[in-house]
Amino acid sequence: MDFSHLSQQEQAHLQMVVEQNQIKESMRIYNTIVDRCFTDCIKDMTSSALSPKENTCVKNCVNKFLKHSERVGQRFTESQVLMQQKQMEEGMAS
Amino acid sequence: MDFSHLSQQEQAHLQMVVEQNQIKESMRIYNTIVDRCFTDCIKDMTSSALSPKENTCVKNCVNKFLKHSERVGQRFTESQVLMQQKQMEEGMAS
Amino acid sequence: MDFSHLSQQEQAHLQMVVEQNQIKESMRIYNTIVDRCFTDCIKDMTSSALSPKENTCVKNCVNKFLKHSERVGQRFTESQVLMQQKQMEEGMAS
Amino acid sequence: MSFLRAAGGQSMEQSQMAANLAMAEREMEMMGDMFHRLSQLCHSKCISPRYLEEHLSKGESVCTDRCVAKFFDVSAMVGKMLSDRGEAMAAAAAAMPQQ
Amino acid sequence: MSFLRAAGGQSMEQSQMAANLAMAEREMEMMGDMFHRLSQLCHSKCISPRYLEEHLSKGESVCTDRCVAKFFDVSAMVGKMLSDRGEAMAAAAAAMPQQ
Amino acid sequence: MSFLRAAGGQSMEQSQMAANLAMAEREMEMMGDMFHRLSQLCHSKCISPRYLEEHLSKGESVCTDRCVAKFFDVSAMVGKMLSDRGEAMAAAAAAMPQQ
Repeated sequence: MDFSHLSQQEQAHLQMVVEQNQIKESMRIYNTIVDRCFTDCIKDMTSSALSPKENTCVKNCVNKFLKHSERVGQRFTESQVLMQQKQMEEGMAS
Repeated sequence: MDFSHLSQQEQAHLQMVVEQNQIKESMRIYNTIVDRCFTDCIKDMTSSALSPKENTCVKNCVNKFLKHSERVGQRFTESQVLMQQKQMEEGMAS
Repeated sequence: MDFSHLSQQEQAHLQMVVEQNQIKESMRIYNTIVDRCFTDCIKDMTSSALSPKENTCVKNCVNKFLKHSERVGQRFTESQVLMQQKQMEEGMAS
Repeated sequence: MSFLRAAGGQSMEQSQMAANLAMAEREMEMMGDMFHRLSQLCHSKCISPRYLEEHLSKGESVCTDRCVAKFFDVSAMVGKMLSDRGEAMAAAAAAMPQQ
Repeated sequence: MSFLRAAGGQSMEQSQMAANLAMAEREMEMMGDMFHRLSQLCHSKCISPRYLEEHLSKGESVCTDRCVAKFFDVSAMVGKMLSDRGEAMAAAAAAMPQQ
Repeated sequence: MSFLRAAGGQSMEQSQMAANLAMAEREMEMMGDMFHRLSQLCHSKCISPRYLEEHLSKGESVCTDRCVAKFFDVSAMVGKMLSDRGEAMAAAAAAMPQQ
């Protein structure tokens, strides 16, 4: 996203909004990870304590989730850049 | 819904809200279709390009989704009308 | 949550927010129950009327859902209390 | 609702108006949410995920009609059960932690 | 928060008050969301979808208790892992319960 | 957007500014939602739920890359179909009850 067309005051305000957004985004990631890893790793309800196996599963699940998100993020950003270039070229051509 | 009890100014404002709502609704439909058709049609990850089969599947999925929504909408509206008539009759009877 | 640090005016406002929250919460519970019980109990689409079996299933589903929520709520509250005690003790110790 | 805010002092009618609008807006939003849930549920119940065809089959169409009817029946039934319990419902809300 | 807006010039105490309220509101909303997710997850794990009975069976009750305990354990574990890494992530974890 | 409200009379530039900001905010939110959906869909398609390992396997990595590419293709395709139907889309919105 390119925000250079915004005024300085707008950018300052946007800064604040961006920060609030990041908190909300972090909360969403946290909740998504807990839901996903709880669903996939907690299968055994014969005890109220996490078994060593469940423990390992959750650890791997969290780490794998973050690595996966990171990779999706890289590809996502690349795609965005490509699309903007394409739009600019089309803008030039017309 | 019957909005005849609202003032003219209220109806003008409501008009604007309705329009914003339609944009949000369109976004929701778009996202729902992409999620549904991606989930149901994209099975093969041996290539990064859509196969002809996936392509056809997505096309059919989108069209079928819209036809289904339309049908649900018709039945939904009929039910609403029926319920309102029933409420009015009950209102009369009492 | 402890709101004793809020002023009286704040607590009055909070009261209102809490009430609005309860309405939203009730709507969420209602929708969640309908979605869950419809999904689990309605299997037969050879008629547009609920069968006696579906009827019983929905009734049990609703009652069981509420009992389950209540139990989760009890455990949830206990956990919160325990955590707060732990935090206070840690606060004392430091 | 910016135009309401612009309108200087809040007279009696104005706050009534604001309340009316807020209710109409909420009603509209609830209708949209309900339609979305209904569509999703009946799609899952009635539409085959193979998509060999772009039209609704006869079976899918009939299924959809019945699905909508049953959805409203279940909604009404759940609504009645919850309002009959009145207090139990309040209890459900009270089970909600920390009010 | 209309009453705050009504209150003419924003004094120091008033903006502090607004911040307090906003935080209390957010906390309440977060609690509600968490309870909703927890209930959904434990319903899926513990309640048989056949509904032959309206009461919780002994097995379902015990399962529910353990499910809640495990949910909090997993939440705490994930929170700790996230706050151990990265600062941006830490903000999220700090906002979370189980501080 | 409290600072906008504070700014007395709404001049032309100020309302333009508010519109710019609102659009930028909405764009940011939409991006976040899209990334979330994309991640969820590709996690379901590519990540084995057994978690024997904390690293992405070669297969999971390649699958993720292709998944993202296909998601954008499907999104573009659906977007084009909906805008080609223009009116049909309006119809879809009109199917929305009672506006």
